[in-house]
Amino acid sequence: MSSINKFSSRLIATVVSNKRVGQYHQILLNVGEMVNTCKPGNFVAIRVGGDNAKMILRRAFAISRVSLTGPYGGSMELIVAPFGQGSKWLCAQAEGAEIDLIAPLGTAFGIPTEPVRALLVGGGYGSAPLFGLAEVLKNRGCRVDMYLGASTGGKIYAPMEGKRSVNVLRIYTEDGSMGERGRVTEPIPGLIADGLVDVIYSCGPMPMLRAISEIVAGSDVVHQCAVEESMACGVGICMTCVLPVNDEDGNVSMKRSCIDGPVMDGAFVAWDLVGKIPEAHA
Amino acid sequence: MSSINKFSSRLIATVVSNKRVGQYHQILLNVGEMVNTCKPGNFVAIRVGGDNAKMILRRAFAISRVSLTGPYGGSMELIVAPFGQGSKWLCAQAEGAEIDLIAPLGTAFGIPTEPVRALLVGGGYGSAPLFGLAEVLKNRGCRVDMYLGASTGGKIYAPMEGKRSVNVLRIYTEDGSMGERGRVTEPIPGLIADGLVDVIYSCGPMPMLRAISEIVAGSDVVHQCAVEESMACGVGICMTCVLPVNDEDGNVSMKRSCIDGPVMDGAFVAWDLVGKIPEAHA
Amino acid sequence: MIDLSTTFGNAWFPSPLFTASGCASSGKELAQFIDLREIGAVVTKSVMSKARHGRPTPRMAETPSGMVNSIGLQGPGIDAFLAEDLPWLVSQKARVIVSIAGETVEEYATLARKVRSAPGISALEVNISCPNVENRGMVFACDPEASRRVIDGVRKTLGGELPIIAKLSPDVTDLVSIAKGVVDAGADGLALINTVLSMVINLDTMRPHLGGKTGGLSGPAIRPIAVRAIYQVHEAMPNIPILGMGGVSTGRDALELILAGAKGVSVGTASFADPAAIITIQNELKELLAARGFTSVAQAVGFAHRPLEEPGNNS
Amino acid sequence: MIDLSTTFGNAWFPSPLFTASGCASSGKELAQFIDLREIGAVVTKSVMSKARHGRPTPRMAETPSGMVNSIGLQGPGIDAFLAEDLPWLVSQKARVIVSIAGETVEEYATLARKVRSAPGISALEVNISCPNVENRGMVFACDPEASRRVIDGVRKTLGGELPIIAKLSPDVTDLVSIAKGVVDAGADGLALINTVLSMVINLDTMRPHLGGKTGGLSGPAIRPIAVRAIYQVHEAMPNIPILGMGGVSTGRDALELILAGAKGVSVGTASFADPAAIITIQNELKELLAARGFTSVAQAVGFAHRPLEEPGNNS
Ligand SMILES: Cc1cc2nc3c(=O)[nH]c(=O)nc-3n(C[C@H](O)[C@H](O)[C@H](O)COP(=O)(O)OP(=O)(O)OC[C@H]3O[C@@H](n4cnc5c(N)ncnc54)[C@H](O)[C@@H]3O)c2cc1C
Ligand SMILES: Cc1cc2nc3c(=O)[nH]c(=O)nc-3n(C[C@H](O)[C@H](O)[C@H](O)COP(=O)(O)OP(=O)(O)OC[C@H]3O[C@@H](n4cnc5c(N)ncnc54)[C@H](O)[C@@H]3O)c2cc1C
Ligand SMILES: Cc1cc2nc3c(=O)[nH]c(=O)nc-3n(C[C@H](O)[C@H](O)[C@H](O)COP(=O)(O)O)c2cc1C
Ligand SMILES: Cc1cc2nc3c(=O)[nH]c(=O)nc-3n(C[C@H](O)[C@H](O)[C@H](O)COP(=O)(O)O)c2cc1C
Ligand code: FES
Ligand code: FES
Repeated sequence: MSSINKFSSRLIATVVSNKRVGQYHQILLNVGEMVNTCKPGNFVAIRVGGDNAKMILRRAFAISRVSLTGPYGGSMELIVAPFGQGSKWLCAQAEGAEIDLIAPLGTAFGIPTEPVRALLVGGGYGSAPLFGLAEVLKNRGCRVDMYLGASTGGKIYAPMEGKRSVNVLRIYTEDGSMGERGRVTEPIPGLIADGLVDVIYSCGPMPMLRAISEIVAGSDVVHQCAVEESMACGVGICMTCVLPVNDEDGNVSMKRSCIDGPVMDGAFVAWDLVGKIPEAHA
Repeated sequence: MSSINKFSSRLIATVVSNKRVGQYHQILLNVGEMVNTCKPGNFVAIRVGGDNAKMILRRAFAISRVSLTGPYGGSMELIVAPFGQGSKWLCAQAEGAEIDLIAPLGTAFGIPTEPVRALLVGGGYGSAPLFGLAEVLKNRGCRVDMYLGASTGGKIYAPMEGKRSVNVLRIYTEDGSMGERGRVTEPIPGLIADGLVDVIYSCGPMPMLRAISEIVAGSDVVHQCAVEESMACGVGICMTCVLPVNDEDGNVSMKRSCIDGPVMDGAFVAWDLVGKIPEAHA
Repeated sequence: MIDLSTTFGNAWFPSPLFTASGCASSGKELAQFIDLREIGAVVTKSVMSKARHGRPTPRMAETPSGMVNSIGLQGPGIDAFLAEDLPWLVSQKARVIVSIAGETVEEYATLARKVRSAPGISALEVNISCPNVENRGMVFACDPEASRRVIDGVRKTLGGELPIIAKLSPDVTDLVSIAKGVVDAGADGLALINTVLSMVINLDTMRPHLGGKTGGLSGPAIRPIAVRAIYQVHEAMPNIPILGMGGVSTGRDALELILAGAKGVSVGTASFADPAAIITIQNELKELLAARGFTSVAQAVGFAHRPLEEPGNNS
Repeated sequence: MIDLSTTFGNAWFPSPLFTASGCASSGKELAQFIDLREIGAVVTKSVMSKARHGRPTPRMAETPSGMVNSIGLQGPGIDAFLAEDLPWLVSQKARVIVSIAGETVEEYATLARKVRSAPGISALEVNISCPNVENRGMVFACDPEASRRVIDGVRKTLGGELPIIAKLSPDVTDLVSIAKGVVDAGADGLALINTVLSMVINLDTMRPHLGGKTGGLSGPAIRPIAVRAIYQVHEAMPNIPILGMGGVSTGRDALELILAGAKGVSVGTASFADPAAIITIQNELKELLAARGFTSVAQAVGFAHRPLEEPGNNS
């Protein structure tokens, strides 16, 4: 644990570009050397609202991709949904604006040492970190399938360039406005039954992560999910972002999703206890 | 009193230009029709810090000048010293920025019906509303002398175009870096003794206003001063901006400088009681 | 259509949005910006028996998302108020809640007697966040016994007609017991919360910034304290109407206080930033209620106290 | 050079800037961002005798210039703390103030006994803003008698060595009398202020947002309340060292608390926005003190209480 944020630092980054993509903003930040320490699954904590803001807490965003080279040196991409006052402020920042960020934070997706068959499941903007992950997996010789889901097509984030690293990309929307109608979790039991997947990597709303955990339970499939809990500090000092997690002995403890996560082993999360308190300690 | 802010309204104005002039910013705002109701001495209350600001109160600025015509229609000029967080924010607003303002507010300088010999005394950015006033007085056939003072030359605001409406312009700085060395109030007793002035209009720091009041006391010279007290609302509803003022019977009462001012008759202000409470009411 | 009307005791108001005492002077100044008939009521600046100069300046300091004020109840005194300010408000057809403040139990009763015979008043707000000169300057609202005696005196003097709304201070250990005490003594409703005792030190003079040294914190900064106070008191006495206030500057804020248990909402500091804020808030509230399927304000009052049905997939 | 050093009882610290309990976990996580030896002390998260899960999520809500939290003292329990967290801090050469919290007077004493024999602790902070299970869950710090008994028990168990800093809640009618009580009972210093009891209602669920319903307000929003509390208590007991806290996020804020009477300043919520905030604040404080002609922090402590000489031209 004490090595978790070893490489994190605070940086004033400039906005290289900010484009609307569907219902999201694709924001590219110039972060220089920092990209060398960013891994798929890590997140960034951003100060919002400017110097005189009444917002006092940073906002967390998954690092979608980093790129070492480019016209501006190392850059980091974020996919941001304009949701409340902080994310709307971020989405309104124009090219050249300065952004106060801390990164890379938290755990990263575990990368298998051998080529495996990986299924990447993303919900909404949860697809953001999956494209960077897909690239890494592909370079390791993995087979990479990606299933993305959302309520509607405007909430699917699937950039053209990202598709290069993916063998199969399937899209599901609940209203059928893009790809197939239905939930992204529906085809997974079949894949597992057919033995077509070794590891599932997921990122998206908590109910989706929970559903996948329940689907893989009992199978040999490993499930690495990136959870999303409300965070005050993002660096492990406030204890607001906790999730109930089982340890090897079956005891539940409240783990911080910012430093024991956001990537966690789905099999250990006590999904039924999220938002509740486990039985009192002995 | 109930007619004081009859013409005031709230408006989102755009910044036409923002130039540094010495230690101040000359900010031109596009306010349209509003200029028709603005008089020299009125002020404007501006919301600062943007949508997410932790600052909740407006800031008051004297309306320096208004112009009916121009490339953008009616415009209002402010002279702003970057002092604390609110005024610094305003000074940082670029052309095209939107400014939430309420104007015109408060009392205006009384304009004599006959041509008089007027002396306009400004301290620091206090000269701002005096140039607009000079124009009006000049059009009424008054003789207009203007004396401006500040600690140092960078704090003198005296634009070229403004000088046109003035017969004599003299500048005093305490460090002698511009104009004559000394205080702007020093020559006034001589002018009064020589019978060269009927009305003094003043705007600047409270000690300057007080000094002028003491100088004119006992003479026939009328002294209209624009006071500056810390204001929470600017429209008469909070009672924070009060000054002790004598009434005809010599009773002191606490008057609101936002609606019974900012322009007041210097002879009635109980200068020695400013910042204190008068004796309790009977 | 949303029914915005609300009641405090036998007083009816077409909207739950009121001005806050001390943040609208006596109404005239605000009338340059809004039509007073459109809002629920004007709550006047607390008036005392004699004219008062108030505290020395500076009287305010801005703080993060808030401000601290120390006005010291400057005002014309009850006689001038009843002779000039009240008739003007009545002539404008504004609904009026008169706020009174005193330094002794007797002064409150005297004020009540004078107000009693004045026409056009909907309710009386009794501001008991004032120093009690008979008890070492301890604020009435911080002393259960003194609070109770003030309200008892006012109730007895007033008779049964005019609703009494007792305005409480949050600066107490046990707000619910103070609230219960004043209700027992005859208050028909409660106003929550007055400002929070605070101080700002000026880093230039290195001394307390305000002329009165301490002052009261208001504005969005204190809203979470107000919500808690309203929730606690509504939980303890669900049938006592609460006039909520503290940091309301949007329709969302007003709704938050209503869900916590407020039947009416006063807008104070927000009017300093925008004298027409109360109208904007009223319009926003209407939309927010409609979006949540409410057809009246009354349905939303105290809604946050209802148990939440567990969603099926979360059991 | 500015002498930043300060003392609480017999404990010496090279800087007046401390972490705030619960806002630095046990120090390790913060050490990724700052050198713990550079600050005055690490005040640890309040530890109880047993391990605790704390309150259900959500545990926080952001509010204007503040946040409301309801963590519920999640932690490993005193034995694990002394076995793992404390030795690590000591190995880092950090100065450590251990914060303890209990549900009974007895639990506090038990904690004190365990801490007593642990090496490397500079002082004990006793967080009495906890519900007293023996008295209907009333918070110790809101009950003068219970506060006094907790400190008395801790003092007796601890012997005379380790300085005790009693951490008080602002949610009381008479802070000074509670402060006097705990000083009488043996506290060497006071920590002011803990968070202010608050609530946020979620407008989607229309229910209290936090899992624990109510929570504590912290951050810049409460700074004026903290300044007032520190000023009042320093005025009443100028010789009792105060560890001030509440909304400090810049050197100016720290100076404000020091002028009001704080000998040390804890940085809490500001560390969430920037884990290195405490270092920035420390550097800014140094410059602000120098600019005002102070050569030590000690000279500035309580400066706001000195009468202001009337300037000659204002008489
Ligand atoms: C590890 C992690 C990764 C994330 N990655 C992304 C991403 O790639 N793209 C993206 O658009 N969003 C992402 N989010 C969610 C994002 O942090 C929230 O949308 C954002 O905090 C909302 O802030 P706001 O000011 O717009 O909303 P407000 O409602 O004003 O926020 C108020 C407070 O609640 C918190 N909050 C509100 N919604 C959420 C949420 N969904 N999750 C966590 N905290 C929340 C905020 O952080 C803030 O403290 C991520 C969150 C986490 C924890
Ligand atoms: C009628 C009137 C006319 C004014 N005209 C001008 C002008 O033409 N040009 C100009 O540069 N300034 C003018 N001022 C002063 C200007 O309002 C302040 O400089 C400004 O409010 C400072 O705000 P801030 O946020 O920068 O400072 P901060 O110190 O952050 O302000 C904190 C609070 O104190 C108040 N405050 C601080 N300084 C002053 C001050 N000097 N006077 C009144 N309130 C103050 C602010 O309004 C705010 O509420 C005028 C003030 C008044 C009352
Ligand atoms: C400048 C000012 C003056 C006030 N005067 C009074 C008063 O005379 N009587 C009273 O009961 N409350 C008074 N208050 C308190 C407000 O009515 C209200 O309770 C408090 O400000 C919280 O609401 P807000 O955050 O919307 O301002 C005053 C508040 C302010 C800011
Ligand atoms: C998330 C969080 C957890 C806290 N936990 C504790 C605690 O365990 N013990 C304690 O005495 N105070 C605790 N506090 C209170 C702080 O130590 C401090 O008194 C308060 O937050 C005010 O300071 P601030 O505004 O700088 O945060 C906590 C505060 C926060 C925000
Ligand atoms: S967000 Fe603070 S501990 Fe995780
Ligand atoms: S500033 Fe509010 S009354 Fe003058």
